[in-house]
Amino acid sequence: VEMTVRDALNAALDEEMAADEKVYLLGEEVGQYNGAYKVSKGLLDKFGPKRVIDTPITESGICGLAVGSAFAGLKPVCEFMTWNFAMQAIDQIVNSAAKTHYMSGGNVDCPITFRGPNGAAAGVAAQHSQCFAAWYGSVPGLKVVSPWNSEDAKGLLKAAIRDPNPVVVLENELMYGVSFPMSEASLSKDFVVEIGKAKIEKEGTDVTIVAHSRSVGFALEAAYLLEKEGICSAEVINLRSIRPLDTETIIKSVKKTNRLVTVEGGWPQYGVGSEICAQIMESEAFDHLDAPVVRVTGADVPTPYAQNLEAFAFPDTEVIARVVKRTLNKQIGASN
Amino acid sequence: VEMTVRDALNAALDEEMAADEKVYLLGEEVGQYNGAYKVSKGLLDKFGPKRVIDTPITESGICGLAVGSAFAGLKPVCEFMTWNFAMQAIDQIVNSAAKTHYMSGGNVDCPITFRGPNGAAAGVAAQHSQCFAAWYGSVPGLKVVSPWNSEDAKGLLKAAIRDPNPVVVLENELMYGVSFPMSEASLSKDFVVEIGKAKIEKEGTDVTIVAHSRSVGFALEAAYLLEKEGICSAEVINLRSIRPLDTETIIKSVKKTNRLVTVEGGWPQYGVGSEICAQIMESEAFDHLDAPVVRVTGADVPTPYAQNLEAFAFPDTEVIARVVKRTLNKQIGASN
Amino acid sequence: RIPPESFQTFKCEAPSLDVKVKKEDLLSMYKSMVAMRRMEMAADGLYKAKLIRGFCHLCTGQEAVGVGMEAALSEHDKVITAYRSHGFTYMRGGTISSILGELLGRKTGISGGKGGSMHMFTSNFFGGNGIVGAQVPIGAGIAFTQKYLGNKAATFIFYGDGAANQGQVFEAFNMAKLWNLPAVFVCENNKYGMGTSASRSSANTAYYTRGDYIPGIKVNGMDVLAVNQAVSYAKDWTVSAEKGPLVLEMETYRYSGHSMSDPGITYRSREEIQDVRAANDPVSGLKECLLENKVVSEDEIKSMDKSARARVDKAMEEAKASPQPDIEEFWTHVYKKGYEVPFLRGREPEEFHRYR
Amino acid sequence: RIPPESFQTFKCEAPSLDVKVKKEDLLSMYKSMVAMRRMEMAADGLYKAKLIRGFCHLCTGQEAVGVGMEAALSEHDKVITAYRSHGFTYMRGGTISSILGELLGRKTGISGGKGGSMHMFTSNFFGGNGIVGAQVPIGAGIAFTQKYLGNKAATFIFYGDGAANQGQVFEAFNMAKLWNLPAVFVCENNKYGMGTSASRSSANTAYYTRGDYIPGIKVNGMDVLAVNQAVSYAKDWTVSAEKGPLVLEMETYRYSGHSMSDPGITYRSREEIQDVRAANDPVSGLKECLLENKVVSEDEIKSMDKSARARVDKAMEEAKASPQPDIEEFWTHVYKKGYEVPFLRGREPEEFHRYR
Ligand SMILES: Cc1ncc(C[n+]2csc(CCOP(=O)(O)OP(=O)(O)O)c2C)c(N)n1
Ligand SMILES: Cc1ncc(C[n+]2csc(CCOP(=O)(O)OP(=O)(O)O)c2C)c(N)n1
Ligand SMILES: [Mg+2]
Ligand SMILES: [Mg+2]
Repeated sequence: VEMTVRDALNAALDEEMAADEKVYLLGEEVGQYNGAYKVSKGLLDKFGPKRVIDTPITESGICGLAVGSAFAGLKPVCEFMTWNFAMQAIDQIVNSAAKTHYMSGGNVDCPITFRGPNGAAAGVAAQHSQCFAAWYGSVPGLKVVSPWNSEDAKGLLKAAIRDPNPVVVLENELMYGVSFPMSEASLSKDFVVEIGKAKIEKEGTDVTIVAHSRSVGFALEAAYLLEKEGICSAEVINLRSIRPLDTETIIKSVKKTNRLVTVEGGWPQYGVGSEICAQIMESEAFDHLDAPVVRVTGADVPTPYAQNLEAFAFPDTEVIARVVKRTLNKQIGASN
Repeated sequence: VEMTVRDALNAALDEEMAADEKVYLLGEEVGQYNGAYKVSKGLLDKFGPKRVIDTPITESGICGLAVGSAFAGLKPVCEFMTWNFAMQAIDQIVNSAAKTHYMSGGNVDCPITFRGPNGAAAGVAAQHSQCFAAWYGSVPGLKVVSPWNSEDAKGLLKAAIRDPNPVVVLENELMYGVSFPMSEASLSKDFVVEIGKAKIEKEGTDVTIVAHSRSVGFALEAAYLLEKEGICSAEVINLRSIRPLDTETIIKSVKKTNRLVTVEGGWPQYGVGSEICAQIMESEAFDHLDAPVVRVTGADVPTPYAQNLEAFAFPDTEVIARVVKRTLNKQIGASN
Repeated sequence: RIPPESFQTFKCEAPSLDVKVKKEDLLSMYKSMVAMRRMEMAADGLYKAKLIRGFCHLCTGQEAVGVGMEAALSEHDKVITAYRSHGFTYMRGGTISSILGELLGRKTGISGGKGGSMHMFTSNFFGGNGIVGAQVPIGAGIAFTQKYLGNKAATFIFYGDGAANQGQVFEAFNMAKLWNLPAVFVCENNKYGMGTSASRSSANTAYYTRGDYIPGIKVNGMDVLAVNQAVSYAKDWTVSAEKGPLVLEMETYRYSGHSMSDPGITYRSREEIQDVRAANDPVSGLKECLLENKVVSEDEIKSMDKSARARVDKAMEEAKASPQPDIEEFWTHVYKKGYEVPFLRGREPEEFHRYR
Repeated sequence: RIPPESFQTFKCEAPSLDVKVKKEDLLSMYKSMVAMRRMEMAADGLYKAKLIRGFCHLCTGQEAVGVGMEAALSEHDKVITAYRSHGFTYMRGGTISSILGELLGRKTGISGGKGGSMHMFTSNFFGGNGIVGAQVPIGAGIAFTQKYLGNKAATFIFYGDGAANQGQVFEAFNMAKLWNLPAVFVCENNKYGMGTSASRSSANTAYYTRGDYIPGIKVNGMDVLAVNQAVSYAKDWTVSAEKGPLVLEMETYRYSGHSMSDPGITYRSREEIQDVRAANDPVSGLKECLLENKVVSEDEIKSMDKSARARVDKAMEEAKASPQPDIEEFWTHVYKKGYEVPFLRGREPEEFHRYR
């Protein structure tokens, strides 16, 4: 069967709410409106207003309330209409949710899931296009996942809800409507994707491309293109988790391919690619590199609205293919 | 002459307020109380309550108000009692201050300075110890500086106030009381330190240590120690700016020393060191590396209170020396 | 004379019900309202033709607010609002073609095509802000600046019924009162924040009373004259009388969906919308008032309507004729010209821009 | 019977002035208050001896609030506050030695030495939160949980006069009212937020009225019986009567500086502090009440005082005798045991901890 990412997320919520009375969903427009992006469609009808809660537009208050309910024993799923708006609530996510278990010497738990679309959508300009993977990924106490396809979406969201730690789920609006095949296993209500494990989406021998979220699709396209053109066989890794980062899988791949390109939609500096570079540098994979790691990222500008400008703001298949080709021609120590 | 970092910051504020009527200071306790850490001592008496404004404890409101006043033509210096509390206002810093000039096609300016102590103090536990260098450093539209000594503090804060862009000044509470010599030039009211230029604090030939803020002091101590022990001659670079990052200076140094260690007090993942690694990897310096770049960072945990635990949370001279020694023994391609 | 129901007050006197407006001002208001509506209809069409991307929030039904306000302000007064900004941009000096150009993402757009629907600015209008509630303390800061500089100018800070619950609003109230800022907080209560009705989002829907220590007035926001009267009153209050902040609640209605992607009829009935349109439409209301009072004839109305349509059509053609922004503009305005960082990186190391 | 000035109300009736307390409860309150004060004095001494690091916020002068509250609550009720948390922790079941141990950063500290002064928790006390205002929506969430689970329990959410302006407080008010949560918002008005007096931070210092649509009561927070009465009333209101949220303002006073680094006399006079101590001290107040009403004799008082001192001294010795936390604790509780990430990194690549 095929399923859209939206339906996969919906199924995850549905199944986990059915399985555990303590799980509830709150957020702006999640109930009567069925979700700003319809992710929670039908859940209000099914679970009622006690468990699917429309909130006022007060991110910090909602988030604080959700965190408090987690401290007190519930398992909230706190939806942000987009992660941009969660900047108003980031103190609650970081200072309250992520740190309290530690500060209390383990006396207070915080089993909460924060979710919503992250990164750029189409034509929504600078205030609605930011990727928060690296920010949340830097915070001990949080786990951070970033699904790409429908299986990821369902399995990671379910894992997040079941995890007794605060988990940040970074979805992508542009993926909600995209359909992907679902394996038999993934249709089960017992299906979860382990947080912290990357997935090799395509095997290859000449270069490794690591990506998360929507960029995985571009990376795969680029890989198939390069293969078709007879240029190389690229291995594509879907990170799935931003924290913990599955460096092991990347290292193993790099040892085989000897080349690495990272891809993400966020800003370049202090980003996901930067961390991967640093970890590779510090690992045994480093000695296996035949070319320096190269980062493909969002451009270092606030997102412009106009379509022709916006096109330069985010990586696509063509950019990835170009960079991979260049990487194949590089050789460490060679001067070029 | 010697001057504490606190007095240097105070002088910067004093001079810039005297020079430009549009510059004003606002924040919690900045006036009557003379600043929670006494950085603004005497300024209320000198400039009066119109220009030194005690605010309620409402970070997001204060910050939004300051940003609005910058849009409308003033040059606010917005003090956060610590940068931890600015998480409540980060949306205003990023979405309003950093992005509006771009979104408006240049129609709206935002000449504002955000400042306050960043990173860990002593014994203040997890909610009061976070370093925000990498987060703000990732945001296009912002400039981010991180002074270490008194000259840095004075020169960078003055440069920040004069810059017509939003600038984030990350000070360090533990440095406020530390005295440093001030050059003749730095005592002048015309003294500024250019944003975006790192400073070589100590020349060396065998390894480069790059650090910012308080870590610069540890890096220097380690360098002198290693020199005294006859182990190596380390070059120490004080980053001064987090955004833009002065990669040029680092590259030049690495080309000379062929080894690089980065030092910071923030969490390791997606941090300042990660970005430096990535940029070195992508630069021509890469081919000059005789050992992989190693990051020394804060530990990947929320900061514990107890002294013996806290001691493991942040880098010090000993850790830096240990890592530098190890780096000196590493050789790319050698298996160890 | 406007009806007594035009105002309800909280801790202050009501504005006078005796309205004195010159004929030319009335005509100008009518023209603005018609043009504004036409402009939004043009935007609606362009969006449906897929020429506008992303979000697009129309102000049809709410025209009396922007028009009545502007008629009471001078160019020195300041205004700020959220993302439902086309009408305000127009009233504050933005040309229709620059607004439609922005929506189309063109070079001649008022923000050079870089902001889009939500981010438009003029010299006395501070946008066009996308984060619900964030514009409120920003507006207080603009008011603060007027006081600091000794300008005799009021700042009008708009926010929605949904936004009215945001903590920042209360933080701004507090500072505005403590520091006696010339700030007028205007809650544009159009009954819904996206799909959430006011009573589902707000424990107190009498928004004009929510300033606690700040007096407030509820205004019939469908009547351009009532709006005009209230805004004049507020300006006097805060500028001439230096009485500090004031809250205005403009009771109004949004005809369209929240944004173009919202059909706008899942959380309210079609009848509800029809009823407002039939009984309370601000454009028809003013039209009838003009006709009843014999200020203008049916023919004059028709000719004003026609010329508004023609203006918008012409502006639309102009906007469409504009090219997309130059690619170099991708790199401008990240920092202020002359004060940039040395270079910025694009999507990969070999895509970059050097400023110096 | 307590004086009528004990309460001022906003949109609700006052609690009864007839106080019925059992002798043993009175004695227990007195003992708690004396112990609490002693404990804070011990903390003061330990800080000055440089055995406590960082921040340390004492509650001397404010003892009646915590003690009067606890006497009206059951173990099912929940409490949350900010960083001025030692007294509440004690009332909510934390032992004095575990509190002092935490301040000293010891293994037997109530948070294992990992939280320090600001971060202490018990099974029905949710801290001990360092970010001004953040605990208020968290408290609303705790109340939400009681309602969700059908528990007959009230949640008392404490915040200061300075914190009362934080936007989050109003966001929490709104949700608590909309959803009729069993939440009691308690503003502990000790007249200052750090060096800022209430009237310099708050446009409305009648904190009990700032809930707008939430009724409120101002309480003489220096009188443990008034506090007790008001808290009982509030509990009934929100739990038994299911009337939703309530705001209480406890008028009280902080004797010490804001934290140990604040001498506390630059923004207020020594006389001001002395006057409160002399006329209004909550401990002396209860003592006099006990003596006047002949509940106890001077000797009994002395013996209670002495035994409180002895208890605190003993607890202090216990705390001091505790070792520092084991170094392995550095790595525990970042994530819940059994659900950690595979490993965490220390300060350099070779310092790390593997969980599996
Ligand atoms: C902080 C934040 N949260 C959520 C959103 C998404 N959002 C955009 S508009 C809106 C509804 C606002 O309603 P209201 O304030 O009544 O204004 P109206 O749209 O009716 O003019 C929401 C939830 C946002 N832009 N910013
Ligand atoms: C968000 C935030 N801003 C600032 C601070 C620093 N700070 C700690 S306590 C305090 C004063 C709070 O005063 P009040 O709410 O009256 O409580 P009190 O200390 O009097 O108990 C301030 C400004 C903080 N911890 N958190
Ligand atoms: Mg609305
Ligand atoms: Mg106080």
